[in-house]
Amino acid sequence: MSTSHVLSEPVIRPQSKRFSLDGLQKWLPKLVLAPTMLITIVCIYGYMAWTTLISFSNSSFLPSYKLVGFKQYIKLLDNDRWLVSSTNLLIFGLLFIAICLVLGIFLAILLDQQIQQEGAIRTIFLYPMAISFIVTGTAWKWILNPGLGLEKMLNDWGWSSFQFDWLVDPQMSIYTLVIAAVWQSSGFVMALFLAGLRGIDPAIVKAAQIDGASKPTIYRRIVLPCLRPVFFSAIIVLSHIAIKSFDLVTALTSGGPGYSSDLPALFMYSHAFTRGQMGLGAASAMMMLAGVLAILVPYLYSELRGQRHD
Amino acid sequence: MKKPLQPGRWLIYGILILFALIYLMPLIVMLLTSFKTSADIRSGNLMSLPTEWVFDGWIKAWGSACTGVNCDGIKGYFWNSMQMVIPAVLISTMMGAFNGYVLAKWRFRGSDLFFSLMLFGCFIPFQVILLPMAQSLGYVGLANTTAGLVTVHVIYGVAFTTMFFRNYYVSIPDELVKAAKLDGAGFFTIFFRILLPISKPIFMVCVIWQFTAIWNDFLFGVVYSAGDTQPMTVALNNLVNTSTGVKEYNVDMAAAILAALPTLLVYFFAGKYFVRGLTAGVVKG
Amino acid sequence: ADKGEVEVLHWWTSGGEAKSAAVLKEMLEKQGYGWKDFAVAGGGGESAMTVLKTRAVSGNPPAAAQIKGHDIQEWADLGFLTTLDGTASAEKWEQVLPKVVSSVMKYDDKYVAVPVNVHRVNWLWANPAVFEKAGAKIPTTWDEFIVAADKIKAAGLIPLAHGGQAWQDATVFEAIALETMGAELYMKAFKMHDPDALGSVKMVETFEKFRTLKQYIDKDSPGRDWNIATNMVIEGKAGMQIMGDWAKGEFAAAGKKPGVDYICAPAPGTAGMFTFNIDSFAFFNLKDANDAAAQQALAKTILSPKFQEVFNLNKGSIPVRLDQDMSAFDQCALDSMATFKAANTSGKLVPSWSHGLATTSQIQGAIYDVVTNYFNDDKVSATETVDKLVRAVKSAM
Amino acid sequence: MATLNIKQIRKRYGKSTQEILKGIDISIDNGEFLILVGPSGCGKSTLMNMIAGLEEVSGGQILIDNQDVTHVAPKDRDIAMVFQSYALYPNMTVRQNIQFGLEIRKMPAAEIEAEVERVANLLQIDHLLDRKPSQLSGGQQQRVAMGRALSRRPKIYLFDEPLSNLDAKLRVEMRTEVKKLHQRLGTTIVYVTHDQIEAMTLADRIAVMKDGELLQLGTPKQVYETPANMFVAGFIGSPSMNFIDCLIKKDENGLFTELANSQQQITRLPAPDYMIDYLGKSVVLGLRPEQITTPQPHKQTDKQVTRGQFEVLVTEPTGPDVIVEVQANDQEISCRIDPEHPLEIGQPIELMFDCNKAVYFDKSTEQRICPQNSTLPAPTKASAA
Amino acid sequence: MATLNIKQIRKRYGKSTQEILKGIDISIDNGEFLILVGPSGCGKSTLMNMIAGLEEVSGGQILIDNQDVTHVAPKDRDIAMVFQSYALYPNMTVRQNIQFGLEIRKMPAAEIEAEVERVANLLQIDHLLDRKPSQLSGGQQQRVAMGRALSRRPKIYLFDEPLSNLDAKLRVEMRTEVKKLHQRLGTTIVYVTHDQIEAMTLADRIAVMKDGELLQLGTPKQVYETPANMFVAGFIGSPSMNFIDCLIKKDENGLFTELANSQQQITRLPAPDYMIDYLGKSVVLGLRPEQITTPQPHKQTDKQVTRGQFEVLVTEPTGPDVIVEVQANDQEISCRIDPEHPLEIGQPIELMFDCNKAVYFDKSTEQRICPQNSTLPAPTKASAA
Ligand SMILES: Nc1ncnc2c1ncn2[C@@H]1O[C@H](COP(=O)(O)OP(=O)(O)OP(=O)(O)O)[C@@H](O)[C@H]1O
Ligand SMILES: Nc1ncnc2c1ncn2[C@@H]1O[C@H](COP(=O)(O)OP(=O)(O)OP(=O)(O)O)[C@@H](O)[C@H]1O
Ligand SMILES: [Mg+2]
Ligand SMILES: [Mg+2]
Repeated sequence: MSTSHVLSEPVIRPQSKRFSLDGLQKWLPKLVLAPTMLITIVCIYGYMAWTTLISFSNSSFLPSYKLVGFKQYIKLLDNDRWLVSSTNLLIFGLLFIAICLVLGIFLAILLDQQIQQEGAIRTIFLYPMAISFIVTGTAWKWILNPGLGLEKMLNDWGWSSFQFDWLVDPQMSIYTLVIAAVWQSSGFVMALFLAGLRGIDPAIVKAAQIDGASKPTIYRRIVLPCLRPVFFSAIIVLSHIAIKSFDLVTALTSGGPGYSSDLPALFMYSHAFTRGQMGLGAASAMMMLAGVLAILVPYLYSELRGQRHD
Repeated sequence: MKKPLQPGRWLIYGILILFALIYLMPLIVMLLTSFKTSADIRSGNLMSLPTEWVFDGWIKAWGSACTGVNCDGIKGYFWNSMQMVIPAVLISTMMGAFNGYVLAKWRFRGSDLFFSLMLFGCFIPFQVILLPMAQSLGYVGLANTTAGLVTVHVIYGVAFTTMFFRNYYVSIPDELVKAAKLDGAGFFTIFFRILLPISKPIFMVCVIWQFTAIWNDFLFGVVYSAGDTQPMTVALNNLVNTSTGVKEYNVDMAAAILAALPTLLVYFFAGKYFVRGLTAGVVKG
Repeated sequence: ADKGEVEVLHWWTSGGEAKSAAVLKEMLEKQGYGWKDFAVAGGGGESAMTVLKTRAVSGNPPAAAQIKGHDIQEWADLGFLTTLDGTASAEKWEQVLPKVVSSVMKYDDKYVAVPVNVHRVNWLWANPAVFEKAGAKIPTTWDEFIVAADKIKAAGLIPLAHGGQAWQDATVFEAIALETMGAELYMKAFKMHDPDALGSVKMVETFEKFRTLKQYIDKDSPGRDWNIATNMVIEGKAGMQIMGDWAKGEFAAAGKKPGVDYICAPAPGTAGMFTFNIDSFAFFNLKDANDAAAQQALAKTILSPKFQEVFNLNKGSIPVRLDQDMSAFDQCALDSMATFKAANTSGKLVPSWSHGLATTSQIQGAIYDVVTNYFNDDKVSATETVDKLVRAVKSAM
Repeated sequence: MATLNIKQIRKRYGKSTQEILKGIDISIDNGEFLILVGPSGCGKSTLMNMIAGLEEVSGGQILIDNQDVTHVAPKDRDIAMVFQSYALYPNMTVRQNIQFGLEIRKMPAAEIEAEVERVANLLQIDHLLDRKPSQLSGGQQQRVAMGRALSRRPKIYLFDEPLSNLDAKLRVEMRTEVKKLHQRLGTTIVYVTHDQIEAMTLADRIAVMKDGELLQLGTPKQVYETPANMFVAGFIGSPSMNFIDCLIKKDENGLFTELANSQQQITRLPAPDYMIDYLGKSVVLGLRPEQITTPQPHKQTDKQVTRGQFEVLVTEPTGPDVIVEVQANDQEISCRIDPEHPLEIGQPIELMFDCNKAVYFDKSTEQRICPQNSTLPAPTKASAA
Repeated sequence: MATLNIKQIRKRYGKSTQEILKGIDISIDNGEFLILVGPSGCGKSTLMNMIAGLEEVSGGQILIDNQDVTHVAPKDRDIAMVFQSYALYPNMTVRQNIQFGLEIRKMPAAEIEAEVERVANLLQIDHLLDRKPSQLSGGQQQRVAMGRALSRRPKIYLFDEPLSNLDAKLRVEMRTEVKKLHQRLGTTIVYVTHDQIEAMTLADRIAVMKDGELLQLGTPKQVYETPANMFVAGFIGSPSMNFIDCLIKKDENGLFTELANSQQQITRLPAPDYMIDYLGKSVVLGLRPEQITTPQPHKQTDKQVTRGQFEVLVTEPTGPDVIVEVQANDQEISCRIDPEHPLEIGQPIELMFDCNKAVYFDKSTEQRICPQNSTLPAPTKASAA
């Protein structure tokens, strides 16, 4: 081995240069995060502040800055449709997130069993995401419509007692949204979990097998708990989808029958933009955010704390 | 020696196929409809086969359907969408990857707080930011340009991509980063040489998410794009969402499937990166 | 084109409409102006309005945008609109446009918008074959309507094709309201928002009649698009539909002939009355002088008889020009034109609130909510609903 | 407690053509303690994994209690295993890691608690029970891995280098615990280790593997004293056995070989009579370092003991002893010297060779040359490689 | 090559109040080979990580070449490290793993290739260069981890139990390679090991840690022969030193202590004169197993050597020796016996005690009792704990 090797000589860097390099290295992570920080501060929190301002104004057709205190909020709470849409969100959100998670995990686990044609099946599960609801909404409307779709088809095939008229039943219409939303999003949850499953160290699974755990137990007790960060991602994504469900409602029920399947996003949009009640729309957006805050913050807190201990 | 196929495997395949069929149902309806004539659609059952298979819907959707005064179908919008989607997906994914990397492996005081703030921020309804964003874009001169649209997609996509990557990276052992640090690798080298190569699955998840979200986005597309750079979805919407006038469902369905093709391709090709167990056997314990 | 360019925001995107727009473009280009198309379809222009607002806020509004009814006043009020008075006087719009129409187009007595067409909303579309089968005749009054509907129902068919969407509910409700309340009270309630009129007995009656309709509608109607409903009439599954004259396009597309395969009649009890819906373009302040010139040219072209003819033939509506040559139009359109002119003088020409011609979008939306909720929720009574209506309108003002 | 029969087990990873295990045959009695040794990468862990059912078998059979379990799921084999890589459950605390297997087997909660306490005490990790694996040191993690296995009472224990990351003192303690456990429960144990002392003190039998083949299977004494071939001889024992090329000669006192020092002075080493067949031939003499020491007067009378002067090349003090390399027959030979003894590099030292346990190997086959009528059992398998 | 000064280094993980390192002071000379030993979990890896800059320092300073590097980024410290947990890059082949650090430091491609070849050869992993880490056995992975460090020429090498998963033979070879490397390059090395022989043969100095404190820092000989306290004495050396409670007595021949066997027959062990202060007091006598053997005639004349009969409790053959436990002063005492010697459990055996290297400890402080004018340097730090 040649001792004249470049590396064998201790590299003594000039103090000043070394210092500045160090400084840069130390700041790099923050530097990299800086654009996102800026974006977050301006384009999210800045606009959020703006929206807050608007929610206290009497803005109607376009923003105005004449403040009116809590008037818009009072109006909002007095609004039947808002009450309906916020309860709907609760029902829809819970069901949608729960079903998507269960189905997503279930399918991911099945797909993880060294399935032939995995690629094709995975694409089938995922494809609903790809197709814009602008159009699929029509297809779903047909399928769910008792006079056109599933009910008629099964009736035609001889199962005459089959009845499925949720779409036109104001009591049930919200659940059709759940069906369509699950259809659209569960594939992504599946993909998210599949990616997570693929990162699990097989040795751990082996250890559990040796411990005598059956496949379901291994998944329940070992693998899924290891996927905590994935759950975290999935829950955030799903609740985000739930809260912002707009295309879906517009396409499938437009909030109907009546406004029985209205959701806050639709409420907010139609008031802020279509109906020229920007103040009210802003107020509803703030209420939505407050709701999210109440649910999300404890979750975020526990999740981020929990991970620090791992 | 291959083990015999057990009944359990049959069950698994059975369930998978059943679900695949359920998932496929709307697509089947759409496909069948796209091959029907208008008259056929008006009269027939939605699950019934077309009395006569016609490709008019497809041809029209692709090349001659009107989406405004231009009656060239949706083909011209593909390129518009591509121009927007590709940079937006790449930039937001890369930013997300970097952010996730910092938030998972280079934590500093307040980084967790920032992450929470960012996540919370993405729950802001996009509708409320339309106007202030428009104003800001106008201010910086990006209003109604593709660059502006890309910017908007990046801004509102980056929270998610960051989350995906961060949550993926927290479960990758810190020892890898430590080893690379000692090997003399700096911030970027560690990222590009060590972490990125083992991020394929999450990268794909991210791309799937972003590509789909941006490709299918209508709201930002319609609001922030200029007239002749409108993305696909605006065209599709124009094709489909007429409130007055005659609806041609076969064209609509064909257009929708055509519009989804790039995304489907992404899914299919993304798929092979869902490889198994990349970190296995890296770190003892 | 160095002569200036207009960017036009509109939601004429499908079939015939798009072709009409193309004609407009062509006519403009022939004059040497450029046309930058900006089509945004959806929900009666909801998306287009959103786009328009953001464009305006970001400081580059289009040259012209398809804006309807009351919104024109709002935009003008905010100072976004430019005046077309020059063109108007040159083209003598005052003479050719009916007053009801031109008043909608003016802000502060200045033209800021140009009308394209006039839709009649209170039409009843009927399939004569169904009526024949059921032994019914085309109703002209509410009572006749009930009789006919009962007969069709007895014949095992759907009497009224309807799509359960808020605006369709409102369209039907509006027709009943006009029938029940008469033009004067209608105007008081829906244009002036007189609480007495809104809370009147007639209003209660309107709601009650509205509910009786439900029994003539099939249970699958919620969410149905209007044209699917129209198709039910075309195919003879249903007997009638109450819908604006744009429904004619569906009949035409199915190759049906007016008077033979289908019948257009005024909605029951509204003969001689005319609920109008006007499509129009408003014109925005532009910085570039060339573009502003192009803008004026566009305004002129829209009101040109040639475009009026082409466009309205496609759209099913009637031209706004009183001096229009109607020879190319079908019977329904001729009827419509005649009624329009007559109603204009008899005071039975009323703006359609359900299509945003009578009132602000806030109030329109508030009424939508009340109407559609009532129609879908059998538990609320008509009186309760009327109370709610009064409150909702008040809170939206 | 169970018997374990491994029959012609073969293994090939994935699509590669290379065989990792080339037909291993081992049968282990009820309650036997088998130690697997072999160079790194020879296939020990692979074999363990296959016994446990964690790797597909490419050929051969595995029988537990005479039942073919080749295709039985790991969970149904009733085996506990300590993984070389620990494979702790990262999401669980130490306590949960240990009790997981017990919960699965539906042990009552109170018993589980007691058992966890007991095991944690034994492994000296009781203060760590509520930590996550990532918060433990390497040796602590290894002990948790050990605890996970020890808390169970399976038919067979598999230990894959379970003590490699423990300090010497703890390792001795743990070794004793394993021995006690084995004595108390009599469970069949297969144990991989690289630690000579562990192998020698724990094993009922030792299996020596190399490149996927089994070279020798015998008691520690057999393997140590009568290795089947040069590989085993060199592999077992640390420092390694000295292999000295020499010629078998004969004089009136019988057979002998010669060692030349750097000055070409000759020391004669007596050779056993059964080497007569190799008279005049070159063989390899195997002498362990502890058989080459400073002269010990009480052994002087032994006929099998001789002395000679050799030049010191290297000295390596290990604490209790000094390993000294000297030059003999132009080779380096290690010997074990009392640290008290004065040593100087380059200087001669007087050495005593105890040939009682010297072994001889055929130079071409590398097999040990056995006494014709030896009472020692022949090695189970003689590799011709 | 560099000096390394560790000054009052403290470490606390996260928000926990428990100090893992409690003020460690070590200074290492240019080119010195320091071995860190200590019980599992005592903080060795933590200290290594802090030297490398991979863990935040909670208190104290680290100086390399007299430059404060406490807050310098790891990559600027020019250190190579072998991780206890390997930490191989999973996406890279073995070759890429090894050359990564060289590429980063912009070594020319040809040199890299040569270097990888060299290291791979040395570590006997040349046939594995194109495999991914997950396709390697435990020992092979460890060698790759080793290769990653050895391919570089840093100022300081840190090795954290680098050979723990290798077989004995390979370990000896690797040990030699490390020694050669050190001799050739003279790089400063800090090395953690649990292997006694490794510690004794490689180290210039050994640092013995316990619970985050440094108990003794000295040459292998110092640590082995004059341990600072009972902990060090018991920790270094395997089997462990025997600690025998006994009284210091005196007769005409000088000081002595007594060992009683199970029949209460007394054996006298001579004690050194400096123990006079403890006359009549109870002390702990430390005798290593290799100092208790079967009688060796050539030592009989030594005054410090005595003999006695003791009952055999347990025998443990380790190959070269048998470790025998006998009962003395109601304690179990290990001694190292020639495997030839006939042994029977329960029967007495005659033992020879060589008290030349016996050490004595104060019973309450557990510190070694030093000769007043000892020439041996005092231990760097005497823990009062
Ligand atoms: N991330 C952590 N959080 C809390 N405690 C930790 C963490 N890492 C290590 N420890 C604790 O710090 C102590 C020292 O750990 P360290 O890894 O330095 O031990 P070690 O001396 O290397 O032991 P071993 O020989 O077992 O590897 C241990 O008791 C361990 O439990
Ligand atoms: N997944 C794999 N794919 C291909 N080869 C593999 C794989 N796993 C192990 N091997 C190879 O199989 C051989 C045996 O590996 P094994 O882990 O059984 O060795 P080992 O005897 O346990 O070694 P060590 O003492 O180093 O742990 C090794 O040469 C290794 O490189
Ligand atoms: Mg192994
Ligand atoms: Mg350690």
